[in-house]
Amino acid sequence: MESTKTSIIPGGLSLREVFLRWEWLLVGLIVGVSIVNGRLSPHFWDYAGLMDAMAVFLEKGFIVLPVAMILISGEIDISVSSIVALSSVLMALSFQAGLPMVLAICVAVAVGTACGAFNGFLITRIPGLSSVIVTLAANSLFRGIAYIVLGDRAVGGFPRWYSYLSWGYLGSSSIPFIILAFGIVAVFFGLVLHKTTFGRKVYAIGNNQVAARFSGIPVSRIKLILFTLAGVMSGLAAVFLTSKLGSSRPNVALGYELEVIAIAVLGGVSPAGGKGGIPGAILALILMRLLRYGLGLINVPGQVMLVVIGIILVLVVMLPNLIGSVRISRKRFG
Amino acid sequence: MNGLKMDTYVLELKNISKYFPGVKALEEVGFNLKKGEIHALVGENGAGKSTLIKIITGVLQPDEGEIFFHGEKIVFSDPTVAQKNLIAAIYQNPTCFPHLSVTENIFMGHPIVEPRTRRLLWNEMNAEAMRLLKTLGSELNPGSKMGDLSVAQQQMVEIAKALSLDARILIMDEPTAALTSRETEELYEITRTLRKKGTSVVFISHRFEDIYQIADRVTVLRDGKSVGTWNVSEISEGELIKAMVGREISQLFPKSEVPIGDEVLRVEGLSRVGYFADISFSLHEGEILGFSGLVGSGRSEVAQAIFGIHPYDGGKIFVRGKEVPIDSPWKAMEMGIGYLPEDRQLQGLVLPLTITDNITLSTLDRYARKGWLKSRAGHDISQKLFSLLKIKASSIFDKTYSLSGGNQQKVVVGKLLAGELRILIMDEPTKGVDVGAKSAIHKIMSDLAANGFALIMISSEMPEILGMSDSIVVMREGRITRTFSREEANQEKLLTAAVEVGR
Amino acid sequence: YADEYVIALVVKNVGNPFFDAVARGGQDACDDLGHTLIFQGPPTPTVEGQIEIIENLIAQRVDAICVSANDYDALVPVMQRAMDAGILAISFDSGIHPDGRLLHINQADFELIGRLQVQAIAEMIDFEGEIAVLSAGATMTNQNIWIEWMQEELKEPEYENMELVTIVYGDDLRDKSYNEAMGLFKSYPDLRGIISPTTVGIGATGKAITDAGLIGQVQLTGLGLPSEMAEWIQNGACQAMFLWNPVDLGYLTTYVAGLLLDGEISGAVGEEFAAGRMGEKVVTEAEDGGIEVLLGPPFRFDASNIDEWKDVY
Amino acid sequence: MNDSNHVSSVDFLKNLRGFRELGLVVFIVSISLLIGARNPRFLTWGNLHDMLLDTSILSILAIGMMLVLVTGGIDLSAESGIALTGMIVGLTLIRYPQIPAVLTLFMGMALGAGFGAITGAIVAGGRVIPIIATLGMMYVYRGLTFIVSGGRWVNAYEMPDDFKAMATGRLLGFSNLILIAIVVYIVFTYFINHTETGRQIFAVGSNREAARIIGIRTNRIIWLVYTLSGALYGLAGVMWIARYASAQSDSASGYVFTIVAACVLGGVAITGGVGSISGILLGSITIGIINNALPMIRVSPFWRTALTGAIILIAVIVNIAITRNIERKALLQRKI
Ligand SMILES: Nc1ncnc2c1ncn2[C@@H]1O[C@H](COP(=O)(O)OP(=O)(O)OP(=O)(O)O)[C@@H](O)[C@H]1O
Ligand SMILES: Nc1ncnc2c1ncn2[C@@H]1O[C@H](COP(=O)(O)OP(=O)(O)OP(=O)(O)O)[C@@H](O)[C@H]1O
Ligand SMILES: [Mg+2]
Ligand SMILES: [Mg+2]
Repeated sequence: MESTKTSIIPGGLSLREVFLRWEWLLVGLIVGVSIVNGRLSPHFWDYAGLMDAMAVFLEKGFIVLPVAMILISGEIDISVSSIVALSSVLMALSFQAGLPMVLAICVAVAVGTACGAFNGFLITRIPGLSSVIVTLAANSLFRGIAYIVLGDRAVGGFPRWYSYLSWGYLGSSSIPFIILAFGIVAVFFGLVLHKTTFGRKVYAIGNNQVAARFSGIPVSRIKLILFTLAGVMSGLAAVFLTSKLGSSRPNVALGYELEVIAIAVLGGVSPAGGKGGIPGAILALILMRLLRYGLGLINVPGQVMLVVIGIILVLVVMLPNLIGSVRISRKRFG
Repeated sequence: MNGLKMDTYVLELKNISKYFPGVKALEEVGFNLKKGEIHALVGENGAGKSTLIKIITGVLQPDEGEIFFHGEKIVFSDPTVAQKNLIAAIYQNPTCFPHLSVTENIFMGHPIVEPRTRRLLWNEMNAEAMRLLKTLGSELNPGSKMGDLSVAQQQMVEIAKALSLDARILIMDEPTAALTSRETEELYEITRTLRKKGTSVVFISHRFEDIYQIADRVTVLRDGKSVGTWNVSEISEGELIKAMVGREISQLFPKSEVPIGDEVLRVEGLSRVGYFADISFSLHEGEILGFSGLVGSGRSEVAQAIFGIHPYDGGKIFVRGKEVPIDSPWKAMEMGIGYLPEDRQLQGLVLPLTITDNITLSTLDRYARKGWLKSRAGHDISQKLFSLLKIKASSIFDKTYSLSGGNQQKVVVGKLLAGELRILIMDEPTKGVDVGAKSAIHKIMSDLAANGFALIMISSEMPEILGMSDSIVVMREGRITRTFSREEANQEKLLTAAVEVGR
Repeated sequence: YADEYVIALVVKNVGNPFFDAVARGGQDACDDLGHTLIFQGPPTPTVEGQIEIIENLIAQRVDAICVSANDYDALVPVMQRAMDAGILAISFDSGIHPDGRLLHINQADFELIGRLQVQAIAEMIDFEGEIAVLSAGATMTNQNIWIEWMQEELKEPEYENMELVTIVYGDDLRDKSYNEAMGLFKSYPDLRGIISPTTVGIGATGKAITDAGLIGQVQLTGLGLPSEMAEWIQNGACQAMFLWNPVDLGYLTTYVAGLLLDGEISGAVGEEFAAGRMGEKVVTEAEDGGIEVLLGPPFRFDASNIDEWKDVY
Repeated sequence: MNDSNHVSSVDFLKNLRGFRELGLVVFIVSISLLIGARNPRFLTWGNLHDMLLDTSILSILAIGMMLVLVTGGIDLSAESGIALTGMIVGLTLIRYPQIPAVLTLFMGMALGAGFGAITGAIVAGGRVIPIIATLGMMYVYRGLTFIVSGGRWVNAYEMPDDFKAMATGRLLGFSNLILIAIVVYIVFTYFINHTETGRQIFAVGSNREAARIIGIRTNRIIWLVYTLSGALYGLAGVMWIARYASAQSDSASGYVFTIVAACVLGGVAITGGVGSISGILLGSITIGIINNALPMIRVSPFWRTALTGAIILIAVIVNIAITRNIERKALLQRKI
């Protein structure tokens, strides 16, 4: 059944081919889901509402980008949600302590950077320490620190303009500012991953870390950069999330880590490393949002929504395999 | 010859064709195997040898053609069918379980169990593994983790695995490529014993001494077609080469005499606990320094320490007279040191990437402006090396996993050459490479030396070491035992130094 | 009534019997008033999940959103957006800041509930000994206010022989709450009583007291569901605990929303109105500066009445 | 090989080296002593027993997760599998309280195996990346838990007494739950180390292509590990509701991270091929100690989360340092 692609070498299908095809599939699904949604709910094609709906979980999108890159390099980061929490809390505290909001925002990004660098440092400096366990532990550690510094309090009262980040629109249009911000960051990530030597090295590491090292690629340094980048983006996500919530608490962004990984993988990124790209991840983000939005508009109860999303998630990923096996058998018998 | 009618073959392949996207790997190939014969299969890199044996074992299915087993038609739909029919194979690229022990690697799939409860009998398996390895002249501990072994050692385990199957047909795809002469001799012995027991052996090799030492018949493949089958006694080496390549190749080791220049690399008392100790030598411009020794003698370890893969914990490295601390490959490359790794699949290539991506991998920054890749980055140099090394593929955009073993090796060589580094350490540079390409690589090495490059060549192939080196270092159990100049060295001296001297 | 309105009840999380009972009440009220009810909640109690749901409701242009908030502050911006879109914003059970709501339906006076639990535990342990609090999450609004009032109550002279030794958090996870309770027994060997103002916490503590063989030695009270607490009230692990009727809470919330939509009431402080089967209610000023409607005093469950209630909710 | 003494000492070190979790043992002992110094009750038999009791469910789940991780997959659906089987068994008990308690364990296993088989079929047959397949099924099973229960919980008073007694009862001084875990551990130790199929799981995880080539039916093995993981989370699901005397639709939310942490702490590599029973047992115990001990030493609850993370980090680092030390000693013994 697998006769055509088998070799002793555990290779795979061609990288570019696969993920290009995958992205087209996602585009198709997005169109399909939109059509179905439009049928089911009269509110779906409301342009402004659609834009707002897209903006709702875009702060997760900021984290999807670096996490996709980390997955492509063959590692994993499950501490991002806690980095968001800690950055948010420390930003709020520094604002409360009298720092101007702009500087407080810098604090958030700086805290995120520090957390990411901490992860990266441990993972690259202590051989034998895997990124799963480090970021798993860091997940508790960072959120724990957020609890220590803020306890059961909430801090808010930010200046009015700050809420613009998550709630504001571009001029008088109905395009939320956050979509623009995300767009810029996404383009940057896309270019870095797909158009620079850095990105090329990330793929090499993800496909074969040993060979990458033997080729003189500074594997540790690149991983350190990747984890730090995840920290930076988590800090940025904290800025937007806090703006959305209008206040900060240690328990924000709970459970983001799995969702973010799921979106990246749905976008074609292989958790085993070396495969996938930024466009796919972004398409997956849009697809997920549209699905949830559509189901929400027709008031599918939360518990049923879980089942539906679960099934769709599995089916979407299974789809190309099903198509593939149909094609192979047709080739054989036809 | 052995009481068998000439027309009944143990195995007969008729008109086998196999196509890969864009490649005709095999075209109407016929092949037959008699009971109790050793049948060599030869041909250039990419001729289709490995593909043919994968078809026999059921790893691949032919697109056309039929297979007869003891005169009856059979379909090897998956590897289990071949196994049930007692066909065992050693593949070109080790198909091992890196996380598991040597014993487990040997017995996975056919363990020794208690008949009733089917409980695994570990003691029996360990003892048997130890015995099998001993017959191969290896002292490997059956409890070692497979992933910790060198390629050559893994190759030994693969051979032991095939032997443990007690097969009636044994297929070996370049088993000797990484072995030194001592292990090779043991392998010959075993193969001959098997032949006596009536086992049929298919033996793929690029080394002619293998073929003339043990094979009864030889089949030549060229560009996916079979050229013919001969009794080994009836065909000369020159004729064989001509059948394979289509032309004659005169000089196998074209090392030209070049004046030895300044010292570029000096190693003093280098040691790494548990691996090697007290390694000292120096390397000059225009020199090819050969490293010889048995499998596991630590040559690769030393090379990798110099290249910054593993830290060393004693000794000094001087590059052009200046002591340099090398703790990572990219630092080594900054110092102008390049390394061609022995394990092409694990250390040399990023298999899912294309030939050009691999060739340019270590020099990426050269094809970029401030980190931004130029389009068509490095395609020129890849194309040049592609032609120079005669890599058999449709273009430089083929994925390297689809290449034959020898062609993968050529890509690794190309990658090293693309680096434009002045000190090259080549670990088994011609492993698995066919005669034509081998002489081409030797020519390149010789030219490099003539242009003032300095080369270290680790090789397990005695003629290569003797033919190419200006001087030869022999290692044994992590220490240098002797150093020979080109003139004083000969096979015997090297062998004794590898096993005896230093006690 | 002329118009039919869509009223959305957004709860902390679904799959929680308390909120299912709330939904039942909400449905009753809608039936009474002729409106439509949407019942929604995230699978896990997070604000982010609630924000997404509220955004979806805004897009659908529902007429009223009544939310039991997972965070007092964090829902304010999205609820303001709902109000900007002309949607009636109400909080119930667990409130949100007055900026983000028109009205809060308060199940019971915070002060009363806080003090009541201390009084109950004090009686059980004869006003003497160490007590501890096992709460839900450290950021839960309601629990924190109750605990503040408990501490206030404990300052009264009659409790001078009692000491609140610690507050621990079980995050409304059964295993964690159970472990925390067990940990309390071990780190405070002289512990006499536990107040657990959260349903999962009090249930897990009841089980822990039973398992540790401490029935009678360590007393338990707090806020729990009768169905869940029946076992532990019957076996004596918990002599008494409190709760209001969630069905009534859902009914009142939805009913008030319906009245406001219909224009029957305006929501001015002091306004009195008839709330269907709940009888007369009044709009009052809330502690946090907003306005609220109070459901009524909590109900006390003990061995004498638990059997009647355990199958109800 | 002429010096047999020398060889045996090398062998001894090699054996130690094989026991990669020695560092964890050292860590467990030292942290226990530290905590014991702060609260002497920690080291009493009663508390140690409680700690093992806490660990029993986690350690059973860790076995299933390890088998999946060894094949290079992951079973995120385990946590909602616990809730779903627990809920179904709980609801069944309301209907048929006469079912003997022991039978419920097997019922849980069968149900769980069924769910696991579905997940496994999706991964092996549908060739869906495990992380997505199991995340999808995690949502599905969680959603189904809500749906089958209609949002209600199964409460203590609705459960038969002998069922609840199963969790509290003791035999030979050990809690039944601990004994169940011990039985499971014995069975799986045998399965993993002494049966062909058990070893094939490792082979598939170490190199799937090679496993296929030597004739292992890799898809069947992959399907099997998810099914086994299912059977074990089914068992754990029943133990869970018996222990806490409550079946809730959000039981074990987020618990999968704890299970994975226990495995990875115990030396299981998520890239596949590596894992040992002794390792995950120690990993589970380490997590058990953290969960059990932190409530016992009077640290502020706000410090707990951070301490948990820090302790796990320290544990792995200590483990690595000690293992590396042993390896170095073994290297020094090598004759060069
Ligand atoms: N999986 C594959 N996909 C595409 N092409 C392949 C694949 N495997 C082999 N080929 C092609 O088939 C041809 C024959 O390869 P094969 O490995 O049989 O050569 P070989 O004779 O064993 O060479 P070598 O001596 O180098 O090992 C080569 O051109 C190779 O590129
Ligand atoms: N004394 C020893 N005991 C056990 N293992 C050893 C010893 N010395 C070296 N080894 C192991 O043997 C392996 C072979 O070392 P290395 O690859 O450097 O040898 P080599 O001379 O290049 O031989 P090969 O031809 O096998 O590559 C190393 O992985 C090392 O761990
Ligand atoms: Mg080959
Ligand atoms: Mg070597």
